Amino acid sequence: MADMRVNIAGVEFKNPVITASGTFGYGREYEHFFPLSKLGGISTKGTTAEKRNGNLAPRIAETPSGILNSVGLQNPGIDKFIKVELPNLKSKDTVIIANIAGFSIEEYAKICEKLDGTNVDMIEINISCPNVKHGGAAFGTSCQSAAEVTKAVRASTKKPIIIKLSPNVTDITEIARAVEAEGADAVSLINTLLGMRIDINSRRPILKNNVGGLSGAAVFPVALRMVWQTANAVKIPVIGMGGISTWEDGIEMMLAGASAIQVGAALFKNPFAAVEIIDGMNDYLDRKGIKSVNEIVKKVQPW
Amino acid sequence: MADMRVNIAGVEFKNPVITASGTFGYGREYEHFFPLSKLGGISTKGTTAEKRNGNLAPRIAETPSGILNSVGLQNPGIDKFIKVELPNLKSKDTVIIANIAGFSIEEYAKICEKLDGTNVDMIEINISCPNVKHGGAAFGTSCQSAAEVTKAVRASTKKPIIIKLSPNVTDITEIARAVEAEGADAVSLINTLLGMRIDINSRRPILKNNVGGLSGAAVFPVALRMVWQTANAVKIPVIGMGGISTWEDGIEMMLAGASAIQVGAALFKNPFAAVEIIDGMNDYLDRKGIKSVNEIVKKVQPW
Amino acid sequence: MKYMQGKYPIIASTTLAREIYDFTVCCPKIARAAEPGQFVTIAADGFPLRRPVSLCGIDKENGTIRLVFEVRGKGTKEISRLREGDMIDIIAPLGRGFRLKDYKTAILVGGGIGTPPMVPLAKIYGENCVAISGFRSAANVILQEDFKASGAKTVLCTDDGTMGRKGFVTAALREEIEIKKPDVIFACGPSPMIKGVVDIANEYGIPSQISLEERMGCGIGACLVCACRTVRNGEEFYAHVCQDGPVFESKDVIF
Amino acid sequence: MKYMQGKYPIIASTTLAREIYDFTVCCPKIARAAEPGQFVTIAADGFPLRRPVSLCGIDKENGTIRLVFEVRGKGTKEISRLREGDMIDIIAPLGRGFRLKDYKTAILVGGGIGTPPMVPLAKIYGENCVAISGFRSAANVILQEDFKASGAKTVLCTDDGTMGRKGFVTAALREEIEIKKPDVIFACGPSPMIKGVVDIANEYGIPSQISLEERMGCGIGACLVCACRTVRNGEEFYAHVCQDGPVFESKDVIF
Ligand SMILES: Cc1cc2nc3c(=O)[nH]c(=O)nc-3n(C[C@H](O)[C@H](O)[C@H](O)COP(=O)(O)OP(=O)(O)OC[C@H]3O[C@@H](n4cnc5c(N)ncnc54)[C@H](O)[C@@H]3O)c2cc1C
Ligand SMILES: Cc1cc2nc3c(=O)[nH]c(=O)nc-3n(C[C@H](O)[C@H](O)[C@H](O)COP(=O)(O)OP(=O)(O)OC[C@H]3O[C@@H](n4cnc5c(N)ncnc54)[C@H](O)[C@@H]3O)c2cc1C
Ligand SMILES: Cc1cc2nc3c(=O)[nH]c(=O)nc-3n(C[C@H](O)[C@H](O)[C@H](O)COP(=O)(O)O)c2cc1C
Ligand SMILES: Cc1cc2nc3c(=O)[nH]c(=O)nc-3n(C[C@H](O)[C@H](O)[C@H](O)COP(=O)(O)O)c2cc1C
Ligand code: FES
Ligand code: FES
Repeated sequence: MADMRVNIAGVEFKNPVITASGTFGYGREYEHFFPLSKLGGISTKGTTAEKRNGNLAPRIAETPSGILNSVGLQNPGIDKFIKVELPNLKSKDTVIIANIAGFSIEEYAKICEKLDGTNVDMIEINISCPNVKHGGAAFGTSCQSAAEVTKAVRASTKKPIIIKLSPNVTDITEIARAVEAEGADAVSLINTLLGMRIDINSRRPILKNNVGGLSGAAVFPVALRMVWQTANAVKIPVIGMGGISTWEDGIEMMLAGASAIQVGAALFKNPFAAVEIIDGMNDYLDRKGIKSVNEIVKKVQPW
Repeated sequence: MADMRVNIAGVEFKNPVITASGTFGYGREYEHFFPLSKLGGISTKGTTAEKRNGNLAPRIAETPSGILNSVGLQNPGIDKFIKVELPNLKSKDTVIIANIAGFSIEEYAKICEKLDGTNVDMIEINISCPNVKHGGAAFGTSCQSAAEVTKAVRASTKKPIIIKLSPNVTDITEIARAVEAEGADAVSLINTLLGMRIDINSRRPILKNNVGGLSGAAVFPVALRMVWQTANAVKIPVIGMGGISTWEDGIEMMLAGASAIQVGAALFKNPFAAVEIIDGMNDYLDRKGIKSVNEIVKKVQPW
Repeated sequence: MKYMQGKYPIIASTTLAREIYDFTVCCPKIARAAEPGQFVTIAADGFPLRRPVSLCGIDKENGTIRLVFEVRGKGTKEISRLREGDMIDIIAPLGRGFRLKDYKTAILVGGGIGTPPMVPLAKIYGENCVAISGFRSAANVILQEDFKASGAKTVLCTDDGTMGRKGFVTAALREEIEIKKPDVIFACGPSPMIKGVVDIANEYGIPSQISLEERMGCGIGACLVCACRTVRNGEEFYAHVCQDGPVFESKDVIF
Repeated sequence: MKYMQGKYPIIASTTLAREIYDFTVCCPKIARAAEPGQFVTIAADGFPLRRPVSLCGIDKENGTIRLVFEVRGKGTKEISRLREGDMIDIIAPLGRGFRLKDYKTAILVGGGIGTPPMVPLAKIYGENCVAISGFRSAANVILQEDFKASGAKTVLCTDDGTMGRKGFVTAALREEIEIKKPDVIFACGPSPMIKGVVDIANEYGIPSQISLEERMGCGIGACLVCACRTVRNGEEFYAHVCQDGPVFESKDVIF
């Protein structure tokens, strides 16, 4: 049994595997499959200041080894999250990361202020949601706006802050450096790649939102590259995600430079994906005689 | 039998299916499977001013529904192309597109000048190769440098010019508009998405170049979205590619706004992919009672 | 247990019509927990998303469930390759089924591949229900023997009149209501049919429940992709087909 | 015909050792055109790239070829699921094989899963060759009966001495050369072995040909991914394993 604990910005995780925001709700559904205490952490469904219904369905389309989603941040609003969901989640013996999104810098700051008074462990700031018209991704695609959001949330809470980056940019390391400079405690990446599918009979996009975010195994090589680049560009920890489906993927992602990983779309096919990844990574470390999972972080040797 | 002919910048193709640069060499190898005259066109292996050996192997890695390559523009140089390969290709009764790449704006211009005196049908300017250190992708990731290359090649040849765009950018429509403004006759997209894979036993990147370009079915939804956005942003024709593997993909791509399509990585698994796509698209048009393939271009109806 | 994931043996497999498959799966725990109107999601080799399929039969005694599905695209094609003796990877039972409350008599309306979820209802209501099914043509007709065996009055319609009566289920529904007004109407099928059924039910003031389809991710209510516009507490609310449905009271649904 | 793609029946299938499979495929046209040292690429369901596998047998009379491969990763695992009677999707024959020129006597050196391409050579050279094979351990030994049946002097080495002589093939090679210097040495196996064999061949001034491996895309010379550093006309040139190889004259290869 290898030591699977990792520490991100002062928060200890019992293992490096976190379920990704938006794929795991507020934890209530997957609990029917396994105790949530098995997980390193849970990043909750992206929550906004007010409750939102999100986009019209269909909100999902299948692609080769991937999926497109266009949920559009359906959520009950931050107050209900704090009152109803957080107390339940906090009883589950796993790290709780509140994933939040805003439509203005003020909204981001306001939500963080509200969370500051709670016992949530960390806040993940989504500046990369491709599925809402205003805000969302817009903040994540320029250094300036990414830095501004970071500055505002930094000022409004003492909780450790993770900025979640968009892959739909020319140079993700620039954005990572910009948010690091404004006091982000960690970055997480990647959010989804903007994509599309069309029904060739109806000639309509399959998603009612026309476009959606691509995730799942298909994006893994892009995510891995971005995590490697980012881990080499910033000093703060990098949380890697995007297409992780097997324990081998988890090892690859940590070798590339991720201090912890998130698992999302893979859960849809295999609800046990995250727990199987924890077990598989642990077995790998044992087989290789590696004592702590921290020893593999960023240990890829480039040619 | 539907009318499959398309016309791009004054050049008539017998059908809209072109084999993608770098996956089809100079046409000699696939000829053992089928006559090249079946194809709408051939985009030849990226050719530079001088001959190049390219990167060290391994130059390919498999990913879920995709592949990474890091060939790095191995080619015999433009003079040999013009002397040996072009005469052979021009005897094959299909449109020949010379795909070229340079390491300076002068090199791009010089190659185009040389091609101007030949009977090549079109020139595809690759400003998006992610596999060479200097130049290549760098030109394709800023509007300014993309525009400069376009301006230079436009001045050096009367041949129709296709600018091949990189998907590794925040906003591909900006780049497309910039090259349109400088006189590009068409744009083609997407080139490969930068990605990476790591061998978890050796802890080494699988590619000797560390990173490589992702293509194949995995990228199709991203390519489709970018083609749709670009077709809505420029007036010049858009040639769509990226992950097209079946005739259904071909139809989707044309509905999204492509006036012609290219097929690359799919050939590796199925050498007949391009010809099967031609047949399948033709059957679809017949079944739907559509007389000409041009009638479906950009006919997606967004919600 | 609410729902579970596992690989279970297919103990019988037949085809009911061209490209319509009928699997009997042995999974006692699931069968015990399952209710009419609920569904399963089936993993298809090589595809990232599971395919939702309704329960066409729940045999609690023998510990089996029955799945009847049509090959529509690549995923169902892959699933159709499974044979007797193979294991099928499912998550079940999922969603909220039909709410029988104290409805004594019912009319069941199934259209095309929407017919399967009506079978368990027919088994429960027996003579106290009328099972109306509609299909495009004789070649597409399925499950009529099952309805008859349950004791239900069985009415078959085909669009082209090649079997049963010619015409849509809505005409038959109107007739059956005129003969005897039921306590409730349960329906599943293509959207235009559902809409037609609900309009008639409303006209006659009969409560109706409908089983809806939507593209799914997780199938359990976590990913929120399977939204369905409903009214809850007087406000518009996007419910989720996999968790709040697939069966909804039609009065709650915004069409 | 240079090479072709098709689905051909597997008419016999066995396992030679743990996770080492042996398929006989009926494809008369391919068998007719094939030469020792050439290879095929096999499509694996669900994987975008074909897997290259050497010809372990070419039976022009019966129109069959033989493929012996080890399960290394997910693609070969998928291919190993094929059974007698199934169709296998291959492109063949590919690459340049061994150049026998007028070499009268040969030593064949095969290491591990590099042994299969030596079998057709042994069949040609018969008593005029020595077939040296090396494996990690007794459990990994394959194809020794085939070498014996061809009439070749058959030398078996295992790293741990659990079968045949203990030690690497290089020691055995040196001994066999000392006994009788061959006209040529043919080798296939892991890189360190190949390097060792070539060094010895050079030492004794014996021409040697080696079969190399590289990750492949198209398999036919079009995509240029399978580069191998060679010298051509005195200049460094990146040749391609799938087209210029897999067999190279070792003097042309830059190690
Ligand atoms: C609650 C529920 C119960 C169902 N019960 C049955 C049943 O008993 N028998 C039956 O034959 N069919 C049933 N369906 C429809 C069935 O799920 C689809 O026909 C099937 O998912 C299509 O998959 P495919 O691989 O054939 O098509 P593809 O086009 O390859 O599917 C691509 C994606 O779209 C989804 N999709 C496509 N059509 C539908 C649809 N109509 N509803 C939901 N998702 C869809 C697929 O699940 C997949 O994720 C049900 C659907 C739902 C939501
Ligand atoms: C010319 C040639 C002849 C060969 N002959 C044989 C043979 O007769 N018997 C046999 O068992 N093996 C042979 N190999 C090796 C065999 O191709 C690999 O073991 C196999 O491709 C691994 O695939 P996988 O799905 O098991 O592994 P994965 O790791 O899933 O493969 C991932 C990708 O890497 C490629 N790859 C991985 N290892 C190798 C390798 N060593 N060489 C080339 N590509 C690789 C795969 O083809 C695939 O594209 C030969 C290779 C070459 C190039
Ligand atoms: C259905 C769905 C909903 C998502 N919602 C959110 C969200 O609310 N906030 C967020 O930051 N990311 C969201 N994401 C992105 C994921 O958290 C993750 O970044 C992405 O899916 C890549 O990981 P994966 O390939 O493992 O799914 C969502 C993804 C999916 C598939
Ligand atoms: C092995 C390989 C080599 C390539 N070489 C070139 C090249 O020389 N020039 C170029 O413009 N694109 C090159 N490409 C990119 C393709 O032309 C195409 O843009 C990309 O692969 C996406 O299409 P696909 O998914 O159909 O392969 C190459 C792609 C591959 C796989
Ligand atoms: S499919 Fe995930 S919430 Fe319904
Ligand atoms: S694999 Fe394509 S050139 Fe060798």
